[in-house]
Amino acid sequence: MHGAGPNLAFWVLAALTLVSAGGVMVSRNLLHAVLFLIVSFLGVAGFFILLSAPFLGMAQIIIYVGAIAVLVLFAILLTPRAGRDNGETRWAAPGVLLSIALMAVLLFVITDTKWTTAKDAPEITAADLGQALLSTWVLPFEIASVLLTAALIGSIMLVRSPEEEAEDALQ
Amino acid sequence: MTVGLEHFLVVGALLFCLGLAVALSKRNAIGVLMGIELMLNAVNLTLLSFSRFQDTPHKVAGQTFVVFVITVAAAEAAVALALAVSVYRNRQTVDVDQLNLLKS
Amino acid sequence: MSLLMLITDNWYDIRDLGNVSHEILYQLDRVLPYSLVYIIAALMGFVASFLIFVLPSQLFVGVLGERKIIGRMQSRYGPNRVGKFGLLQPIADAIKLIQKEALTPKAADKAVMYIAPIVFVAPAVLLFAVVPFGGHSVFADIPVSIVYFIAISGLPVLAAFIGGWSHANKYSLFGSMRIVAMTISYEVPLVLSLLSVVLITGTMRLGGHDGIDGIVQWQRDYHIWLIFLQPLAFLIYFFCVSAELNRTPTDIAEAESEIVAGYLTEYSGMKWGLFYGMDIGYALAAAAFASTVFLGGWSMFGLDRWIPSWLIIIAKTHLFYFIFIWTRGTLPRLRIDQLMTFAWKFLLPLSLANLLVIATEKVIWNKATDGNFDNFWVYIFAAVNILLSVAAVFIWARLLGYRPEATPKRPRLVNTASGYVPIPAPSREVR
Amino acid sequence: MPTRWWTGQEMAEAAERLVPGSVAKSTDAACYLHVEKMLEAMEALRVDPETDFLHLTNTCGVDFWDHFEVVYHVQSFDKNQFGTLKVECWERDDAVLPSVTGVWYGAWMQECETYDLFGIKFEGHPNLHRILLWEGFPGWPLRKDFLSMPGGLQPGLNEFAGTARRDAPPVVVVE
Amino acid sequence: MLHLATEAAAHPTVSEGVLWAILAAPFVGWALIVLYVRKLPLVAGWLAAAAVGVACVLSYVVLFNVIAKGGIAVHTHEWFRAGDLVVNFGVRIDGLTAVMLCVVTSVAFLVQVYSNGYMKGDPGIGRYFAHMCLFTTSMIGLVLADNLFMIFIFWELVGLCSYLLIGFWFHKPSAAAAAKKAFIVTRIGDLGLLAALLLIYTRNDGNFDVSAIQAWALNSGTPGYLVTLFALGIFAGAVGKSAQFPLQVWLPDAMEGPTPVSALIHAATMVAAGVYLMARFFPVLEASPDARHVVAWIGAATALIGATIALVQTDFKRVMAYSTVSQLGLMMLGLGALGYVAAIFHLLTHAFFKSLLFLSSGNVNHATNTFDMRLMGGLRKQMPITLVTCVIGSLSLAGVVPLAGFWSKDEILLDAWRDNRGLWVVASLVSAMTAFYMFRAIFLVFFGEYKGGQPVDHHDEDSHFHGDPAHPHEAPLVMWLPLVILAVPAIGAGIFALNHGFRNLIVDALPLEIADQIKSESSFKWGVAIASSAFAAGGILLAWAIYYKQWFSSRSIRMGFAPLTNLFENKWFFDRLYEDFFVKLVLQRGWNRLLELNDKYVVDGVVNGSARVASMASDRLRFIQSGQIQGYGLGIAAGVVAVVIAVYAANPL
Amino acid sequence: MNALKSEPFVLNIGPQHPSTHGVFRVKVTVDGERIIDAEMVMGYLHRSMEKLAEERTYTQNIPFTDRTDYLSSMSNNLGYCLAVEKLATIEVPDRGSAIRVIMAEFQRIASHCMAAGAFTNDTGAWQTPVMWAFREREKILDLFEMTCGARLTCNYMRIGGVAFDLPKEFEPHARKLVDTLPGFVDELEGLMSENEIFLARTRGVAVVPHELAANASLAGPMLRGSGIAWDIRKADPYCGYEKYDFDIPIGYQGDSFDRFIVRLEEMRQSVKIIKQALDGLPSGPHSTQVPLALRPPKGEAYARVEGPRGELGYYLVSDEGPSPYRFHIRPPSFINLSVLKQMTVGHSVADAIVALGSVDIVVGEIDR
Repeated sequence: MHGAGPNLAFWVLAALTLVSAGGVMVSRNLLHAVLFLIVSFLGVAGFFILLSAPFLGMAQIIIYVGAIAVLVLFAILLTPRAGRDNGETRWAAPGVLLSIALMAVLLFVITDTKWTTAKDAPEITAADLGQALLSTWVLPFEIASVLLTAALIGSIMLVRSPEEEAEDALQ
Repeated sequence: MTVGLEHFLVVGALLFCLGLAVALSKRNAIGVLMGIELMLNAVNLTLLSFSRFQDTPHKVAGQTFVVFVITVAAAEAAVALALAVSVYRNRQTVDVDQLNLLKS
Repeated sequence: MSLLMLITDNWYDIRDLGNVSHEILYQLDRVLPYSLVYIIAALMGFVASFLIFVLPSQLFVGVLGERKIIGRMQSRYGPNRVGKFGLLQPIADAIKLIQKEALTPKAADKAVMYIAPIVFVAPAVLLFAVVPFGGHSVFADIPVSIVYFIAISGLPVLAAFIGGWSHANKYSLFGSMRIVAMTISYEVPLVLSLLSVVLITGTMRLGGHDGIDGIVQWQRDYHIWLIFLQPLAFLIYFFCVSAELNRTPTDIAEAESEIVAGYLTEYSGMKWGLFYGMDIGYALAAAAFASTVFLGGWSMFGLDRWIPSWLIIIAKTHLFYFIFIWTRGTLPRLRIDQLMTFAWKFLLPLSLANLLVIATEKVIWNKATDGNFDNFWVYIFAAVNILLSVAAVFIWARLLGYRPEATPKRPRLVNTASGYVPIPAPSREVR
Repeated sequence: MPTRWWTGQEMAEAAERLVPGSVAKSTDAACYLHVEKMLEAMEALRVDPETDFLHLTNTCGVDFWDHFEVVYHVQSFDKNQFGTLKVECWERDDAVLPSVTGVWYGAWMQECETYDLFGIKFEGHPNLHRILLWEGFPGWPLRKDFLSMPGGLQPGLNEFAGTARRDAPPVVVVE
Repeated sequence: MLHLATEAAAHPTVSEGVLWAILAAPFVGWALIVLYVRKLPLVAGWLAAAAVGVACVLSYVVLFNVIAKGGIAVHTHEWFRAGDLVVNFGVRIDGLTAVMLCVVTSVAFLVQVYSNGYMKGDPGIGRYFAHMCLFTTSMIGLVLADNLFMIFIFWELVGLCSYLLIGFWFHKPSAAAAAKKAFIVTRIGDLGLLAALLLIYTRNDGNFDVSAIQAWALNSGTPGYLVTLFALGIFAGAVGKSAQFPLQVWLPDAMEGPTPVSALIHAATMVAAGVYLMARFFPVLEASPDARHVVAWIGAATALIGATIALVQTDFKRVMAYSTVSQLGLMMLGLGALGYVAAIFHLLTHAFFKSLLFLSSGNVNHATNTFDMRLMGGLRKQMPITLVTCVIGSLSLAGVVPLAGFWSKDEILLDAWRDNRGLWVVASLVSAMTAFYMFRAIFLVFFGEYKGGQPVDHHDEDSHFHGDPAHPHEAPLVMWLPLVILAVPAIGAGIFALNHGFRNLIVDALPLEIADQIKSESSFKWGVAIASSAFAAGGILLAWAIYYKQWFSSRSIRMGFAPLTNLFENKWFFDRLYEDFFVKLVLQRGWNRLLELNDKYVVDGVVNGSARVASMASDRLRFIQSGQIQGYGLGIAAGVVAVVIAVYAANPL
Repeated sequence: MNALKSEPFVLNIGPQHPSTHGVFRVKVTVDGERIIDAEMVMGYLHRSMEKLAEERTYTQNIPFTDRTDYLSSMSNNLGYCLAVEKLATIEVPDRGSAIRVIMAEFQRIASHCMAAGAFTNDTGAWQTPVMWAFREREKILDLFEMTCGARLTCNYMRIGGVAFDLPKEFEPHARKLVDTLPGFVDELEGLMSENEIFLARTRGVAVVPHELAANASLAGPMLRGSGIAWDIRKADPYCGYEKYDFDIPIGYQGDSFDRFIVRLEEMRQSVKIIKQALDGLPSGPHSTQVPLALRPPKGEAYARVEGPRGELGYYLVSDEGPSPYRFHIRPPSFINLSVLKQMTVGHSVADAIVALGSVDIVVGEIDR
């Protein structure tokens, strides 16, 4: 990764991503947490572009920001009386401590390992990706699509209100 | 200082641990879900970093995995949020502290 | 003749602004470090596209032109007081908005309410980065421009949503819910219609020039605009994009006659102004995108050899924007369930069918020409597609219960006051 | 063919034919019904094919100092005829009449208005409330004695809406 | 070196397009019905009939081609390739396939026609025909498939359609429960099939082609235990689908579906799919004597259980259902006794006369609004056509001399005689019982006094019975015409046994070695034939004596054999066993119950203190099992950290 | 919006809402987007005209009638004058009646322009139809100004006739206008009735079946939209309406669209009447002399005209005094509102707006 531009981009993105992920942790208002989450997603998308995967970056924005974040917002709206509280549970302290421990371990592993790295970024276009998905990885691809369908149907069935179920039963 | 694989891995690790902390500590089920999404993102980042920096014959594999992870994340989010909404319908709360029917 | 001498692809050749910027950057590169030039290039592209295209169009087409044209449609003059022909009206508007007090409701989530306009504006600016104004003058010539466009144009919804949510107003909440529900629904056929474009052209780059594949370049190569090759995709794109942009007849999110102003109800002053201005910005971006993808972009059947390409695309964009103005001036608004039905029952099946047809054609094309694509088949496909589109729209509408002949449009006339007059059999269908 | 305007006597005849004993008296202008039998008679007048008064055109109250009259103008589309029914109410302090919303739904808002301005309560009305004035408005403005309010005040001048006693007795007649 | 039949010079010349068209016709019908004409009952019904009719006609084209040319033809294409897994998509046409195709499509066509009358007025009729079309598609696909993978896919599709059709009146709790039961029970068998599939995937280089599997099984290099495992695996699938012991419990309950469904699926086609599958992989069975014996004896058990339960049923349709179970058992018995031809032949004849019988029961129901034989009687005057066809079907099923059932059953008995006398005894007993219970049903339904049927319950919204059960009447033309048509093969299908044409036709589907061996066997033996006829006649006479002449009171016989009748009436307690033992006891209460018993009898008397220890331990366990995900997550994460640290501590880099 | 089913909550449409045509409030309870209850709150504009009128002479009361339904002041004047004339048995000269007819019909066209325009605006057509409708309405108001000096609250009719005779330039202008008006109606019809979106928004929305329409005392286009052929001008002619040839337009099922097209067609019929009235305009006095302090004999009178919104009735009781003893207006838009709940419940919020627009209310008349 050469040049000042990418380096600068990395540090900016890292700061953006991590700070907003921290924001998710500390913000008490659930809505604010979602906004931080979105910024964090955008930062990760920037990382993807930086890692020469622009298509995936765009997909990240479309799916995470355009779909998942909106879904989360919807879910918050649909659960009004549960409050917008994003407070901590009694597991908070051990959870955070454990996260720190895991972080330490991971950082140790990362720095301890001698990574062999290639200098040149592989040139992967969206066409290559599509080719791979539909030839080598076709079975996982199909399974993923089946999974999506199942999730779709499952979610619809889950959120049906009793009246709608009654209506369906009548038909 | 040139940014290399380690830097990306560190960011990924930090993001993962933040996500883990969120997932373990938040009371609101939707908050927990957000933590899980963060963790998934961190994993994606790590996968892509390896794909970008490691010298392997299967260059596309990393990106393919990311595609699958994104797909699964979308499915997971949809189902989880549907669950949260239907739990809310039944119990008027999504507080995971109170969702312990398993407990006798 | 001396004018023709200018056409040399040198820096002073105004047909392509890319020549100028390329020259400037080349000269700068000699004296400045690379990374600085990198940043300067980015800024330059941004400033240029903003100054040449976005801002003037926004002010004089979006604000002034729209009001004037709609005024004329409504048999009145439109703004004509500030400056000659009211030309300074947008500036007066802006000054008024800046001076106005920006009210914040007590119950509002203030931080979110302040952030929302900013979040709304940023993507609008980003969208123009990938619009090609000429063979070489693209600010960011990334290979997945179409996906970029789709991704970025999904962001303002979030801004509208949180903006509407933040000020704890029921009308705003209604607007927010409506805009999100509608955008999610219309994103699907929109992406599918663009997918068929990608399928037939085989590239996700918007621009391209001689030697680089791109959608505009494809249209130049085959001497046809994609609107003729894929009329159905164009129609679907138009409907979906006007739904996403909240333009009449689908402006249910700010439906002023129903929910006052939807998610904008509590915004005032420049915060409202940002939303208003950037609504126009999005519409312009969508128009530019449509011109690029479906109307040949900066190409004009060879005329782009003589006319500056950026003028061509600006003209096309404004022409397309005129359609937005036109619909806004004439059409009533649909209801949200009708819009949802339209998206899921009408546009989605049609866009899937379109995708299927295009895929079939691509296969036929591949087999028939053995990889050496030629124009003949493209024209055949264009003819077939136009016929098929008309037939598909018509048949599908009939299947969904569209019966214009079964709906009387004039009342019955009777000559005596005689109480209830039963409807003569056969009783008409009540939709 | 213009509308046939029924005189009170014709109306009384029809009402008496349909519901014997329902008519109190009749004048040229109108037919007066007994309060107890008014609903029955009205329903009969509405459904009878001869009278067919299915449209309650107008309802209003009139204050005659000692009693109220509630006027019902009814008409028939098919027969093209028009008649007037009246009911008298002699209780000023506690003016109560049965509501005709069960017979003609159209009386819904007009009875509210009559209640609002005259203080005549209509029993059986689904949602009798003050429709033009605010709840708690002191007095019933269209009564002829409206100005002689408690204290001899003209309401709304030195004691305005917000401070008006909500459950004060609505009117005291000074005669 | 093995010679496969495909290498022989002769092979069917019918074009591939015709085969795909057979598969596509009902599928197109399904799509059209689902998409467009769901709300138009008449159009949907005749569209379905037409779609299946097209497939039927084409099937006969294929059959005649195969008869003319003989041999095997395989048309295969690569479907997808994932890594080193290659899955093909193709059709295989040979004698067995052609015969099965004709059976499936003919019966399906007639049933579709019949359904147009039977289902008239049902609100879900569009859905019904769509499901029927889809079912026919999947059955045809199952028959045509040239590899195990495709077979598996269509197998599951068949199961799905069966589920949908049994649960067609899903608002009836019993129908919903029956559908679920059928689905779950057959799934248990399908696990075996899946195991067989995986076995082939790992042991035969992922080659799922039928020919390849047959060759693999016949190859002397293949370990015998693998072949046995494979055979048992596919037999497990067949046990599920063909309702063999011990999974036979779902089939009678499946009678909750509409009667034409029972006729098509649970008599003629789907349940026969198991037999078909075993026949398809007959070489495997041949290669593994152990598996073969298992198949034969399980078939015998099934036949016996089915027949005995059928003796005491009072529900006309359930008599048929248990009869089907028993006949399927007979077919399996035949296969296990190496009676390949006999089993397929019996499948063919059984398909015709059993669907005939089911449709007759539908007619009876149409007239009386019930299936309960105790409420019927004397219908012979009102329903002559149904009576005649029903008697023909019963005679055929009972194996009376010139009719089709005689010839096919006789071949099975012959094979059983050759293989194992025990099997022969069971089979003969079953055939006698068959004759008895069928004629018991006939006499109860059509003779004696009419007992009024089931009064129509007008408050029941599900009921759409039109006529008056007090005055039964003959069914309309669309409903009796299929019966008459079906009666023809039920009488005359035995003609195939008279020469070797049929035998050669379906034996040609096998690899050459086995084919030659089977062809050389004789198919008729006077002694066995006379014995079986005698058994049948005995059964019929007994039924005549008890239920027509009433020389003996059925009640006294019932009393006399009280333990047996009790056993039979409770279906050998299989349902009770599964419900109470497996589901309630083992799955729901088993573990707790075990602990409790343990506590009560072992621990309690010995050491009281250990009980306290246990309760304290359970308190601790309860703390861990708090039901909170985050607690679990914490545990998992802590475990990960611990493992990583441990690994690093153990081998530092 | 079924997916968004949430707790019901109350939404105020009005009193400061763009679509309530005045200060008027509908409290709707919505479940998601579906309305489950609607309650009307009115009275923000109440001026107690009925009480005030008891203190003023009969002639002094005419300006009040302008201000009830300010969009159709001519019709209101006419109704009131007819009532007084009936009470006091005053004859009106033929010319006066003809002028009254011309004015009332022009007023009807102007009012329907407003109604149709505002209704289309409620369906979301962004101002254009309103502006088009206003263009023609302005021309009619010009005629009024020419005749009596006022545009909106005309105060033109008098007891016994009209205030002034028509000016000379009135007739050519009126004829010119009458010739262009049908074309304008066609234009509006082409813009709206032929528009699929408009049809989709209004067809089947806010249906009032004819039984309900009759039972709920509806009048005017609301009644005719439900298929009931009832028009006071035909049923009980006044001012010589029996001399003119015109038709009653009636709708089919009583939905918003039916009411809209009935109004459009009524504009055409009004043009027809005006043409005939202009052609046969008699000469002679325009008014009967009536004493300023009119004291009608003791008694009561109910007179009614077909106003633009329906049957506009005046009920007067006289005690031989100089001012009416009881002065009651039968306000058509007030009574037409009584079915608003039936029209809106079960529909979405957007449909409620359409329903409200199709009633064509004037709040000045509702509150009086």
